[in-house]
Formats: sequence, structure tokens, C-alpha cells
Amino acid sequence: MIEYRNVGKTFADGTPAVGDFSLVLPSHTTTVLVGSSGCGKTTLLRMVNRMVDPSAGQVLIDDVDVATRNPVDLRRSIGYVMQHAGLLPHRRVVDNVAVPLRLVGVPRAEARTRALDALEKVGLDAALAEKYPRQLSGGQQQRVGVARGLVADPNILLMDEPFGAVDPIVRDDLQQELLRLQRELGKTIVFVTHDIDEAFLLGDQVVILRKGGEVAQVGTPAEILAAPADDFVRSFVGLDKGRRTLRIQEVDGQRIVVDGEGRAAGVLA
Amino acid sequence: MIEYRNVGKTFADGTPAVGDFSLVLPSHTTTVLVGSSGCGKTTLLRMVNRMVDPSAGQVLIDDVDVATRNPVDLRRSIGYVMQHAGLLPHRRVVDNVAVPLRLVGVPRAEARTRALDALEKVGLDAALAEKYPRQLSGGQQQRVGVARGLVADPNILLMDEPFGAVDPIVRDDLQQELLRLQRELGKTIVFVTHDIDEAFLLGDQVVILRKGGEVAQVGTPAEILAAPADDFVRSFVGLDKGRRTLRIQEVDGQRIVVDGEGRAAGVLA
Amino acid sequence: MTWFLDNFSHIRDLALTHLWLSIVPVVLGFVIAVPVGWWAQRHSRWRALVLGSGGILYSLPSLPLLVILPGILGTSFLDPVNVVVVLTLYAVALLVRTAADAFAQLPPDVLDAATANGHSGLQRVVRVELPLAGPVLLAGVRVVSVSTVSLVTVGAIIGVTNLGSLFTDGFRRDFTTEIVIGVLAVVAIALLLDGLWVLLGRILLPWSTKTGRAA
Amino acid sequence: MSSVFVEAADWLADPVHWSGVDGIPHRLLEHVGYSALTVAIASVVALPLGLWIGHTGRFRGFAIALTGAVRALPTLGLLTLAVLWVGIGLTAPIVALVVLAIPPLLAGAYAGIEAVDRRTVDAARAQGMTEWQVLARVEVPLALPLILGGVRSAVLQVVATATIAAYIGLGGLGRYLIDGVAVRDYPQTLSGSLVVVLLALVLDGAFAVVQRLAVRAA
Amino acid sequence: ACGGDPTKAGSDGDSKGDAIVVGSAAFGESEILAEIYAGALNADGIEATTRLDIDQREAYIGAIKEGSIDLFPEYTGNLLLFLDPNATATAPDEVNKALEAALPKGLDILEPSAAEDKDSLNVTAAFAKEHDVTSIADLAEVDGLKLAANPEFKTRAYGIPGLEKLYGITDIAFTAISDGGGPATLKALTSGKVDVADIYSTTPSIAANNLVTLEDPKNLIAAQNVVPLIREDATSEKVAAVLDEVSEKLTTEALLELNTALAGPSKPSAAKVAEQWLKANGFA
Ligand SMILES: Nc1ncnc2c1ncn2[C@@H]1O[C@H](COP(=O)(O)OP(=O)(O)OP(=O)(O)O)[C@@H](O)[C@H]1O
Ligand SMILES: Nc1ncnc2c1ncn2[C@@H]1O[C@H](COP(=O)(O)OP(=O)(O)OP(=O)(O)O)[C@@H](O)[C@H]1O
Ligand SMILES: [Mg+2]
Ligand SMILES: [Mg+2]
Repeated sequence: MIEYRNVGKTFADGTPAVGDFSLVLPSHTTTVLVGSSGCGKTTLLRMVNRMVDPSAGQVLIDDVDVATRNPVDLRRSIGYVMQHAGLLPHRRVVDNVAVPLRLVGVPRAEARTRALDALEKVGLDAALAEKYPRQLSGGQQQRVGVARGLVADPNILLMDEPFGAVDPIVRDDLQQELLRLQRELGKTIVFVTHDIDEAFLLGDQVVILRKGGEVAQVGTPAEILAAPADDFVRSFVGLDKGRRTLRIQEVDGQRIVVDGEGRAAGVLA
Repeated sequence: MIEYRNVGKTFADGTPAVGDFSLVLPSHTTTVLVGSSGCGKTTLLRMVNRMVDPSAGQVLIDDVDVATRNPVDLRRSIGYVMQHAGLLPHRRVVDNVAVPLRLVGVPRAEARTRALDALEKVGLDAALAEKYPRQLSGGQQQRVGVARGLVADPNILLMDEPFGAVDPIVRDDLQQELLRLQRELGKTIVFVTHDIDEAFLLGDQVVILRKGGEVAQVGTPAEILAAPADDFVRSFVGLDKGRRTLRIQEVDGQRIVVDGEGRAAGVLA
Repeated sequence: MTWFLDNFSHIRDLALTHLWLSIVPVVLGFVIAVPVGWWAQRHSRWRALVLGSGGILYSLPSLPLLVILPGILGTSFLDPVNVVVVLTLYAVALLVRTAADAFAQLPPDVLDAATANGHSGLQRVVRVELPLAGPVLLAGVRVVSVSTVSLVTVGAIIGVTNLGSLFTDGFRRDFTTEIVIGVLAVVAIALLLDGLWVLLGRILLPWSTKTGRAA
Repeated sequence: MSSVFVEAADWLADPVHWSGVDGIPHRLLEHVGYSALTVAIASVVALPLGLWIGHTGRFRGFAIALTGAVRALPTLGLLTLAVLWVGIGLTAPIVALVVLAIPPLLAGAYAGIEAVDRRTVDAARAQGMTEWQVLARVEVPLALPLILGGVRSAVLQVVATATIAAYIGLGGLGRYLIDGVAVRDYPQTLSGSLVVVLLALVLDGAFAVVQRLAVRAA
Repeated sequence: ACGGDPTKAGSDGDSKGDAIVVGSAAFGESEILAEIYAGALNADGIEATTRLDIDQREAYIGAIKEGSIDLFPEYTGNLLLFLDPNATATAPDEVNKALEAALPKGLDILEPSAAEDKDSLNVTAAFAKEHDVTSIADLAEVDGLKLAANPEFKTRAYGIPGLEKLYGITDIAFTAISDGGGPATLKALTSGKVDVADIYSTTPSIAANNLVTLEDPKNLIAAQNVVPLIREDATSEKVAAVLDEVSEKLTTEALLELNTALAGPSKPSAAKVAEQWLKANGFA
């Protein structure tokens, strides 16, 4: 369990990023922080592994304040996946995945074996293991990033818009892959995105944020759609624009669902 | 009217981009070319203003083969909007928009006045006109790109993933803006995207492409959803993954539409 | 040509000396400049000062430095150490800027990921920053190497024997062949060294697409 | 050591050294003159070539190899060769110095054009700019900081190396170095060096300012 | 064939072997003389090596003082001027006497040779005829005189200041060329860029180009007899005997011949030229 207790953050240069944020993230579930650019999602996420230290309040993991832990050790115990994969361009794919293991002293041979396992787990061909990151497509790189996040089998996985930079078709694949993995592994995942569709797909718990890390609404996707807390949420999830207000239309004997903007959204089963 | 007649393209380095492509794009409508990365969308689009010359077949505008026209003049008569706006970083916003006018000899003062009109048309504040592109957000830059494409009032507007690089919320705005403009202006628009949702929203006619510029299906969005031509189309539009197979679920007394992956898609009106 | 053959062993001796006088400053310069450049990059307040002094150092004309140095260092007049010191100074002056730039252009998200994965400060510098700066550093070394090989010849004016001696000698004897051979030999050494650096780059930086391009 | 510096200060303070053909103002003017002439000639040769290579992308490999090889040419060797061929006077040192100045100018020009975002260039062409317009209105303005960077290092190298040309009889500030060394007048050598260094620093500073303005404009 | 490993020069002074190290300045004649000294010593069973091409007198005098070089072919007038910048002696005997007195501790000169190589002022035959000059004194009549020489000519007593003081020649346009009266200086003269050029008197190009060497009635230019400069602790009777014999056999004409040979079409090395002279003079 991860808990934010009245957390605030003002950066050294005076930028206020987070005002007063409190939240409990249950273990073995996925919590998605969603909000538009600059609202403080990344800042909140990075407080968990002390890449950012809060200027007020505490972040607790299983009731232990992370501020009491050595940051390097803490980071080694938590998986981290980010938008541009952040792979080391000078290391082969398998060595990239092995990094978290090597850092905690796992011998090279064993680290590579486990790295290969992790690559397989995220659906990457073993043939790619000996390539360099730049020889991979964007989607493949993201998978490598996920493999690296998982390789040391951490309890917590932080994911900062991990699929933000890949094209929609690959993104769909990666999302499905993550859902599958999570069913298998049951990690505690903190996931950051600004795509509400992604949030609704992946999140057991979705946290919609306003500027300054202020919580607009917390709940399951269906709860949020059924009872949006206010106009901000309504607009954020698209209920105001007609994207979410659907109606049914007959075409060629099929019942096509069309949204308020006239876009065909799908076929009613 | 734009017409592709058995068009093919193999690049100088031997890359085959388009095999044999034929299509008619009616005037005053929006045709969207949609397909995954590398399928030849950009190549096809750029044949219209001779940024690429086909290695086989012809492209005709109102029955005139573009190959017979001077490329520089041709380009000046066609609007072009691209993914990374492609603004000149060393020119102010208003001067960027004025470029197509200045190139055909419109005097500076008049060009700037018309550029300001165009900026207003795409919903940009006049206060931004004297800024440099890098001082604008991504979404604002894209609007400037659209303004530049429209400023010379061309009959044809080519748009190559113009909203691909902005975040989803801004993208929604831009798409709405474009729909509004098109209702007003009735240009012949060729629009390239790899986002099927965008294609369904904007396209009067949607062309789904396979690798090599091969047409998988042409039709209105509803036609395609109702009767996908084959498994490739079915999968491409998401009918196989459950994204498009919707069902209805009651939450808090509301009828929530949920897709096959369990994601809440909207509320039934 | 016959002159070349007749004097082959002499030219070879000069070439070997020349090679030696070129390699030492480049290597020393690299070893000194990389940490300084790294440090300057880290401390933006000092960056301008360090790079500025590098610029000043580099604009010092070589000839007077060579003459004044023995008085300052207490070295012998004929001591090639003078040449080595002057050329090392130039190499440091050039490479400090390169090194600072090399560390400045490291992709921030890669560094961020490295930290987030649990690299300690030193681990990050050694395992991530240094290798990633490699291609730019290599490009810098190549530029310095070429100019050093060419600058060594100036030492001949004050009596430090090297391939430049063929210029002064040929000049006094009105013997262009000797000068041309000297020029060719200098260019050959420059290319040879350059090839060596490229090869070293291929071995040490196999992942890099470009093995460094002269800036 | 310090005594040399004191003597140099005395030398510089001596009004005798500030007048006549061998006075600092005259030598300084000569030096600036040679350097300006050299850079002007080299620019006329190298800049258009560099712009063309950068714009078309043709002969890029050739340009890289050429600048590399030319950089390796020892200036002293060129000076002595040139003077044996054409005799003393302005021609020999100017030729050698022009050769020295070409690589940075060429590299600055083609690397500058190359560094311009291809998408920007593509967009400019797609708006209907002719190749000339693309070069003059888009590529050159955007490449200006790097082009100026090339000019800056060419100027500094020429100013520093022009001193060596005194070895083959050229005037300029190098005279103080060569003459001073010849008669072991180290105060004179050092003073000359100081003036050269000062000149280099002033020019460097001036270029830094111009370059910053160019960056701001770009 | 010549030159030691320069990277070791710094330490040569401390760990000097038995071999006598003969140095030379960076011009042909000095190199030949050094090779001759070394060759003659070796022929007599005294081990000697060479360390050629040292450009500045200050550099090699320093090297001799610190012991990295033992023996050096010098010229009396220039050496004197170096050791005592205020020296005024110009005639050979006076110069020798003054030189003995000016030598620093630890250094010695042996018997000077009759062979002499000194600065000489030359004009082209055409110029000589046009302006009717045969002596330096005649130059005073020429307006706007242009002169090329080594840079030191500008300040040395035998140079511009002397021309003004002894011969009353003023307003000389001076071009400094650091080739010791070599090809660039010669070209400047023959091409008419300058009127007068300072060229060492044993340079073959003087005769080859029909240059007129101007007389020096007022002894402006000091005597420059070849003389072995040697470290005291490197010298011995045997060494002195060998070198004295060399000095005796050397003549000004011999220097000219040696230089001519060196400039020959095959551009032989100094060592080869020296070897021939040694053979011809019975040192082999
Ligand atoms: N290191 C920093 N120093 C100063 N300000 C910062 C720093 N990091 C973030 N900020 C500022 O804090 C605010 C929140 O930033 P944060 O990166 O958490 O936003 P985000 O929600 O992740 O945005 P995005 O969706 O763009 O990634 C922003 O105003 C940002 O500019
Ligand atoms: N100038 C070129 N030279 C060689 N090959 C090219 C060139 N431009 C495009 N190609 C190749 O032609 C094919 C089609 O490219 P095109 O850019 O038309 O694809 P696209 O559908 O626009 O893809 P994307 O969605 O990534 O923009 C690809 O294989 C691409 O690599
Ligand atoms: Mg973020
Ligand atoms: Mg494309």
C-alpha cells in the first residue's frame, strides 16, 4: 500500500507543483493519475521512489515514510517505466533489462538469463536481445522499458506515460499486454497518463487531477462516467462534447453506435 | 476533383512505397487516408503538390495532369499543413502565415492584414501574431499551420497528420475547429492520419490503406463499420478487439455503454 | 624520390619522434580535459569561466609560448617537453569545451532513467555519462589530434627536431622536394592517427552510429 | 620569469615602440589587414561552396574528407613551400593562411545548413519557395549562428598563425616574435605575444556578441 | 644518419656517456662542419656523435652549458657578439682576443681556422652597374635603399645601426627573412624586390647569380672565422690536436665547395659531404 499524506511540493525555483494531496493506493491494483499537462502527475509519481522529495507531508510505503529510506536502495526496489523508455543507448537490449539486477549485485550470467525471461514475458523475441535500443521500433523499446521495470520483480511499478510516444495501434497492443501481465503478476502499479481513454482502460482506480495536483474525482471508470463530480470532470472525460453521449443508428441492418459528434463509435452487440 | 490514375512510386534508393493506386477525391469534401506507419500515406499526399513525383501513373487536378505544371506554382496554389507545423522559427507568427501570400507577390502590408484574418479564422488571439513560433504551445503552432494553409484561399488543402503531435484534449479542439471551418469553406481536403477515430470523425470518405498504398476499403465511416471488407479492416477499425463491440450496463441509474474490453465508452442518450 | 630513399632512415626517425610528440599531448589533454569539462558542465556558474579560459589559452600563439616556456618550467631549451606542454595546453583548451558540450547534450531522460533505476552518483558517471559522451569526445579528439600533428612542426623553428625540420631545412636549402615530403609525411601521420582514433572508437563505442564527425 | 613580464611592460610603455613602421599601431594594422584579407578570400571560396554542399547534400563526404585533410596540412610547411615558389611578399603567406582558413569556414557553412531542421526546409519548399528562396530565406538565416561560428574560428586561427608568417618576411605582429627571438629580446617577443593575445580576445569577444545576436534572431 | 633521439635530450646532460656530442646549428654549413669534427674524431679513435639542427644560438649555447652538447662549430664574430653584445672588435685578431676574454667558465675555444664565413652585402650585377656601386660606402648615394637580411640585422651593430653610423646610410627599407641569406632572400634580390641582400659569404648562389659582393672598407662586418667551441671537461690534448688539424686544413674556398656540394642536384646529406672532404684531406 502506498499512501500520500498531505503532500505538497514547491520546486527550488519557486514553481508550485502540488498543493495538498492525500490518497491511498491499495496494493495489487492499478491506480491511474490522469490530468492535463503540468498538473503535477509526474511530480507525484516520482515522490514514491524519491526522485522528488515532497516539501510538505509524507509518502508512505506499507506505513514506512520513504524519507527515512536511502534513495538509491529505494529506487532499486521499485520498477520505473517512462515515456521515452530511457534505455541506455550504449548497452544491448538484454543488458539494458539486466541493469536493475546488476546494480544489486546479481552476477552477470544470471542477470542476463533473468533479463531474457523478462523480455519473453513482455512478448519480445529473443532475437532482439542482442540488438541496441536504436535498432528497435518505438513500441519495442517501450516493451524493453517495461521488461526492465519488471525484471527485479519489484512490488511497486511506476509508469509515467509509458505508451505516450507510440502510435495508436501499437499503443493498443501494449495496453492489452499490460492488462494481461497485471492479471498474472498483481503488482501495485501507479500509472500516469493524460489520455482519459487509457485511464479508463487500465485503472482499477482513476484519479482525475486539476492543476496543482488537486484531486477532482477518485473512483472506478464507470463510477466517474455515471456520476461526474463536477463540470471539470464532465468536460475532462468528454461528457460535454458529445463524444460520450451515444445514440444508435441502423446501417446495413447493423446497429451502429454514433456519438454526439456524428462519429461512428462501434457496433452494438 | 483530384484523381489518382494507377499511381506507383519507388524511391530513388529502391524503396517501393506505392504499388498501383487509383482513387477519385470529389471536390468540396474531406477524404481521409488512414493506415499504419509506412504504408505510403504521405507519399500519396505529396504527389498532389509534386513534393513527390510518381514513378508510374498520373495525378490529375480537375483533369489536368500535375506533371505538366510548374512545381513551384503548383505548390503556391495548394495549402499544406503538416505534423510538426513546419513553421519558420525565425519569423513571427503573422509573417509565417503571410509566407504563401508574399511568395505570390502580395505586398507586405496587405499580406499581414490577410494573415491576421486567417489567424482569427482558426481561433487564435491577435496578441500571438507578433510572437515567434517557439513561444507558442504545440496546439497553437498547429493552428498557425492551418492558418498558413488557408491564407491564400486555395481550393485544395493537404493535411499530413496535422494533429498527431498534440495532446488528446487539444487534438479534440483542433478537430472540432477543422469541422467547423470545413462547413464554412467547403475546401477539397486530403487528410492523412493513422488514427482511425480521427478518420471516422473527419472523413466524408475514408480510405483504409494496407502496406504499399494498397486500398483495403473505401467508404463512409458508417459503411465501413457496418460492412468491413475483410479481416484486415475489421482488425484495423478495432472490431476484432472488442473496442467497437459495445454493450449497455446500468450504473447509478445511468445507461453506460461499455466496450468489449470493459472500458466505459460513454452514456446512452 | 631518390632523396627520399637516401634519407629514409632520417625521415623515419623524424616521423617517429613526430608521432610521439603528437600522441602524448592528445592523450594528456584528454585525460585532463574530460574531468574538467564534466565538472564545468555541472557547475553552470563556473562553466563560462572555465570555457573562457580555455578560449584564451587557445588564442595564445604557439611560437612565443615555446620560447618563453623553458624560463617558466626550468626545462632545457632543447627539451621536447616544452613542445609537449604547449600542445597539451592547446589540447586541454579545445577538449574542455568539447567535453562540457558532450556532457551537456546527454539525453536527460536516459540520465533520469539511470538514476531512477538505482544508479548511485558515481555509477551513473562511469557507466552511463562517460560512455554516452564517447562519440562527441571522440570527435573532439580527432580534431585536436589533426591540429596537434600540424602544430608540432612549429617546434622546428626553435630547434625541437621533428618532421617540421624538413621545412626549415628545405627552406634554407631551396629544396622543395624536402618540404613536400615533409608535408606529405605530416598529413600521413595525421591520417594515421585519425584512423587509430576511429578504430578505437569502433572498438570502444560499438553502439554508436557515427564514430564522431569533425565539428 | 616575472622579470620578463616587468620588462615586457616597460617595453610596451616605451613610446618608441608606438610609432613608425615598426611601431605597434602600424604592425597591428598590418596584422589585422592580412587577417581580414585572408578571411575575405577564404570566405569567397569556402562559404558558397559550403552552402551549396549543405543545401544539396551532394559531395558531403568529399567535403568532410577535404576539410580533414586540409586541417592536417602544416602551415609552416605551406609557408615555406609557397615562398620558395612565389618568393617573398604578400602572396605566399596569404595563400598558406587561406588554406588554413578554409576548413572551418567550409565546415561551418555546410554543417550549419545541415543542422537546419529538414522538416522546416520541407515545409518551406511545400509552401512554394524556389530553391533560392529556401536557401536565402530559410536555411541561411537559420544556419547563421553556426556559419558565424566557422568564421569566428577561422579568424582566430588566422590571427594566431599569421605570426608564423613573419618567419618568411611578412610584417604584422609576428615581427616582434621572430625579431625578438632572433636577437633574444624576450621582452619584445612577450610584448608582441601579448598584443596578439589581446587582439585575439577582442575579436573573440566581438564575435561572441555577434553570434549571440544571430542566435536571438534565428 | 644524424640526430640523436631528441626525447632524451633533456637527460643527456646528467648522464653523459663518454662519446663527445657534436652539435650544429640549423643550416647546411654548420651541419657539415659538425659532421667533419665528428668524423675526424672518430677516425682518430675518439668516439663522437652528432646532434644537429638546433636553430637558436641561445638554445645551443644553453645546451653546451648544461652538457647535452660538448662541441660546436662556431664563428668567432657572432659568438663574441652573443657573449658580449657591446663588443666592438671587428678585425680577426681583435675578435679572437676579445672572444677568449668573453668566454664563460667551463667553455673553451680551440685555434680558429682561417676559413671564414661572414655576412656580406650583395647586389645584382645590373644594380651595381646602374648605380655604380662596388663598396658599401657607395650605397649612401642611392635613394630609398631596400635591403633584405635575417631579422637580427635590424638591431645588430653590423646591421642597420652600423650602416648608419659608419657609412652614413639612412632611410633603409628593411625586409626581414629568416633564411640566413637563403633562397627566399636571393629571390627577393634577383626579382628586384630589394636592392641589397645580406648573404653569407660562402654561399654558392653568390657566384652562381653573378652577384656583386660589396667591399667593406670600414670593417663594419666582424671577422667570422670558424672555431671549435668546446666544453672544458670534454677536451683533451688528443681532441684538441685532431680539431686543430681540421681547422688548419679548412679554408674559405673549402667552405664554398662544401656548400656547393651540399646544394648539388642530388641534395646529399651533410654527413656525405663531410665524408668526402675527410677522405680527400686524409682523415679517413
Ligand atoms: N524540476 C522542476 N523544477 C521546477 N519546476 C518543475 C520541475 N519539474 C516539474 N516542474 C513544474 O511542476 C509542475 C508539475 O509538473 P509535472 O511534471 O509533475 O506535470 P505533469 O502532470 O507530469 O505534466 P506532463 O503531462 O506534461 O508530464 C509544472 O508546472 C512543471 O513545470
Ligand atoms: N524520400 C524517401 N526515400 C526513400 N524511401 C522513402 C522516402 N520517403 C518515404 N519512403 C519510404 O516509403 C514508404 C512509405 O512512406 P510514407 O512516408 O509515405 O509512409 P506513411 O504512410 O506516411 O507513414 P507514417 O505514418 O510513418 O508517416 C516507407 O517505407 C518509407 O520508408
Ligand atoms: Mg509528466
Ligand atoms: Mg507520413
